[in-house]
Amino acid sequence: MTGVATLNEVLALLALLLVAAVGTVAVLTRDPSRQAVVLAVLGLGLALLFTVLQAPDVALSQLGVGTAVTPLLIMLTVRRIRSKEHQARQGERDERGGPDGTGANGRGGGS
Amino acid sequence: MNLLGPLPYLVAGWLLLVGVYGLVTSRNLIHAVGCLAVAQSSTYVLLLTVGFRRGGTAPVYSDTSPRSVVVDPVVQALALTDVVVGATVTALLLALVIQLHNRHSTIDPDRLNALRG
Amino acid sequence: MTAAQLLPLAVAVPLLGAVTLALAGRLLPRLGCDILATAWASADVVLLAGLWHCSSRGTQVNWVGAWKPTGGEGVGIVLVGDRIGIGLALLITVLILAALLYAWRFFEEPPAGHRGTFPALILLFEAGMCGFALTGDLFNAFVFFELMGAVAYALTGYHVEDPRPLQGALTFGVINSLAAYCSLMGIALLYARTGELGMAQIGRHLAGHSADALIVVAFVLVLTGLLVKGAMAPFHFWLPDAHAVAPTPVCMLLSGVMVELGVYGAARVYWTLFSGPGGIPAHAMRDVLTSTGVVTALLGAVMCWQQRHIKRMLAFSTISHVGLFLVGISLLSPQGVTGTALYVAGHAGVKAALFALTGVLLDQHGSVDEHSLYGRARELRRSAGIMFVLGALALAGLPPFGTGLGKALTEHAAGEFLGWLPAVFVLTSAITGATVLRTAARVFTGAGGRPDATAGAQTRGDHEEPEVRDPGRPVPAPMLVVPALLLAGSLVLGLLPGPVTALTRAGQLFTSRAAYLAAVGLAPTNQPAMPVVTPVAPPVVWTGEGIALGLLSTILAAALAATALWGPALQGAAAHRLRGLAAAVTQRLVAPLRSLHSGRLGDNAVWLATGVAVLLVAFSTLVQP
Amino acid sequence: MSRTARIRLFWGAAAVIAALYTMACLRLPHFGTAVHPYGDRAVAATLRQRTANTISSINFDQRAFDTLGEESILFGAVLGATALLRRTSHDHNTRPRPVRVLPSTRLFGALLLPVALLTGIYIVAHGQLSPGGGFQGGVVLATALHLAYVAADYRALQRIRPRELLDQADAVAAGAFTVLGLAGLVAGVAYLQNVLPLGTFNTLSSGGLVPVINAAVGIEVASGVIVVLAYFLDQTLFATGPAGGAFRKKAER
Repeated sequence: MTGVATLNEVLALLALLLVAAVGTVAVLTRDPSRQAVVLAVLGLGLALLFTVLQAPDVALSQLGVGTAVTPLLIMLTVRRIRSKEHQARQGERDERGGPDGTGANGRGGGS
Repeated sequence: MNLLGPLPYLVAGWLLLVGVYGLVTSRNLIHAVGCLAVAQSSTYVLLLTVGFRRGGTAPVYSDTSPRSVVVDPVVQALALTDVVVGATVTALLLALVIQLHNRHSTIDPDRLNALRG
Repeated sequence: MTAAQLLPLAVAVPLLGAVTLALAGRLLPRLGCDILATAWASADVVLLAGLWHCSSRGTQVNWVGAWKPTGGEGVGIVLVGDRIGIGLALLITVLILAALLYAWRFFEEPPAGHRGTFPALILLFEAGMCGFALTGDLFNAFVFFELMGAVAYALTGYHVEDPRPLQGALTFGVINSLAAYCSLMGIALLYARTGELGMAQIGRHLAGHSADALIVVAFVLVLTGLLVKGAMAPFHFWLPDAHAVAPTPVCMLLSGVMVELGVYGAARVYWTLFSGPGGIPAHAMRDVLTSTGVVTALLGAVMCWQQRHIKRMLAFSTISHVGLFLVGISLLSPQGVTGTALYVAGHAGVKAALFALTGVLLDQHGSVDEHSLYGRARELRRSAGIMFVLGALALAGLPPFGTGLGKALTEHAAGEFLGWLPAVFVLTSAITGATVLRTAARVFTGAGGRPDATAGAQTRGDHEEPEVRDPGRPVPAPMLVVPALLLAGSLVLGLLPGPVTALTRAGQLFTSRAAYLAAVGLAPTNQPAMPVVTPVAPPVVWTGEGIALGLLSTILAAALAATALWGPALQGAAAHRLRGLAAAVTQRLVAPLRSLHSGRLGDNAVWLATGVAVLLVAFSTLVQP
Repeated sequence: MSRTARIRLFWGAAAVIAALYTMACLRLPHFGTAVHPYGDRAVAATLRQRTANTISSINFDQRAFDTLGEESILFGAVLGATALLRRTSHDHNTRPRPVRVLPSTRLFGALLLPVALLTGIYIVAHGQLSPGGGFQGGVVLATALHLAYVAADYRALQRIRPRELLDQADAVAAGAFTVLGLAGLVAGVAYLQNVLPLGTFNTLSSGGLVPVINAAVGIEVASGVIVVLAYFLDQTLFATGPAGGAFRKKAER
């Protein structure tokens, strides 16, 4: 083996560092809807890394799953839960919320 | 020697530990499922870096000579399977999160305390 | 067509059944779906029984897709049906059939179009477990492991109408998936070292290297996934939470076989991959797994005793028994494997029967809380009550139940390794048996004083909703017939000499690495191609020692249960002092232990990391390169 | 366990794991090693099977049993997710309001939709030749369909997405894989054995059973992903059941 690094290896190094950094950011992003965006970027980074590592098949599926489907599912879940919580706050006028509900601070009276 | 040394493998380990850290400190179950996805990406990275061959091309022979040197195709097939597994598990877990919120109106794992002792 | 050719059908037939049910569920009425599912599960039992019969002639090997290796090097996946593997698959199919029969008219009418979903998921679960039991390829094992995992998460949270706490299902999913990814990391490390995925092939290639840090890390990572499923302390926190949530038929399967598959996987991986040169030395494996097994057994027993939520109680009893199974496997002897195999089979019948009977209580009284059910199930005394007591005694190891025989064989093997190990067996099985006996006495007869229904900040089992909303109806026949059959099955295992004879040979085969390598066509170099025929030791059935220890733990269980029931009412200074001592022990030792079981996802994750770290430290100090 | 104690315990465990994992990595073959025994054998076997894309040959022929398990996971997850997200009697449904869409967006979506669908089909069909295959193409097909949601509105998506049919297609495709495996047994050879003629290297019909299984996987993945997304979309857009707190209260009564 020669001591000269190939272009591929330099690219691999950059992609690896990118993936490690974006992965860390994804974990530290506590807001799930923002995390979904970071995860999409992580998916892109991984797809880039896999292309450099000569794995186009995996890169393609990572692109589909990591950048499209998984973030989309997370976004949909977040949206669903936000809308429920919104309703819960509205619903408290008629009925007192549960003891540990996020939106239930016991504002209403009894039912 | 090469430029990267064991760095590619260490990146995989880093992703796994970072994902676990996210799970340990998570205050939102959707976030926790996202952290699990980060932890899983470590397996793709390790599999593919382990199978890399210097100077190899992609293991697809439609427009290269059957004698050309390719990277290890087996790990790629495994990683592909792994990607599917990851996506389906994520979907299932998110469906559970939705149901959980229906029942408990919270998705903060530290506030769910019906099961203890 | 040979038996070996039919091995993949153990996976393919239930898969096809799942597809058929998912499709037929749109057309058929409820009854049609139930009949179809039961028929399909019965066909699986027949298939596996046939394979079990054929496996007496030797290990059945199938290269899927006919990718048979040439010169020991191949590209395909191998299925290896030795007696332990096929026997476990047979146990799985029997329990699946029991769970499906039990679930006849169990849930409230599912929405149209979804009638086939529950049995389809159960059959997929079966396919995953059978595939895991039979595969001889490490990555393929991961795939089937994930299949049974993913289906199990869905089944655990299946009953969405039900307001019971659901976080158990989610914790189960997240922690088990994380552990499976750890396993996959380990598989990737092993692939990097050996360039192989077949278990036997990896094992053979390890011989060329010394046992270094790489081997230790890879071994521990692979083991993590298996032992998280096998609920070894401190990986066990997910299990009681999942069991408290899951529908009753699913509990029967989780406790009956899925958890035990984790232990089986650990044993299989150790013997085929790591027991040779360049692997993990036997003393390291024995020391680490025996000690963790003992800790798991004791912890499970103590926590079991503390429970009043009956499903959680049974779940902790499973943890305790899994600890004993781990000890049995870690003896690394054929006798240990034989005993454990029998113990697992007997335990599966008894534990599934106990869960089924708990389901009857839930069905009739809408509660699984020992305290609030006090004396309320008197009318079920003659049916469910008697079976519950029998189950409790079998759990304690009463001869001639299969659990008793398995326990006797395993503890005898354990006693030859360390003299005090049988004491652990007797003590823990007595405690878990006593807990169930105490519950049976309180619930079915109202024995002892009325327990304080509000005591303790803990998981209670009242305010549950019955899984079927028709409280006025009589108990459906399958809900009583199935536990009766399961208990009878466990009894037969201990009475007939057939299973013991078969499993004695199976234990020898399982622990012989040379036999496994020869079966998949990898005869170890400088040895003949055929396995060295070890002299078949005459099967040991019941010995005086085994019967005595079984009776001892049963009597101990009865005594403990009686103390719990009537102890608080005893008069006198000595009784008073003893009660004070018990309260102090509970306060100082048990309360902190209980508070560790917080059910929080973050705590679960940190215990997973801690367990991995502990195993890494233990193995790397014991394995000297 | 308190939060601080938990995090401290994590750091301790992580330090141990990191140290030993690093030691393990130092013992691994270096990055880019030329020694890949299994990989070399798989490549040789692929060329013997006249399949151009080695990955497809491994996934659908040499290690097809893995893929059978994987597709079952997908099938199980679709079944499980639909069971978990099914409408319960507690949910009240409302109809989503039609959203006004900019004409340019509509045009963009209308143009892109057929292109994306064709790309998906192409990727599935050429799985044994070029990078891609049933899985990747299936995902592209599923996401392509959801461009209709971007371009028009949810009701348009519902019209072009026959969920019942897709649900069944998912099951049928999963079953097809299992049955294709049985073909080998019926023919008197091994389960999942590649019994079809292998064809000419680098053509659409090459690889024997590979393109057939590939197509089944493509159908299963596409319909499975669409069905799962449909249930999630339904949960977001339709099911506006009683607030969780109220539901919980009702249940505890």
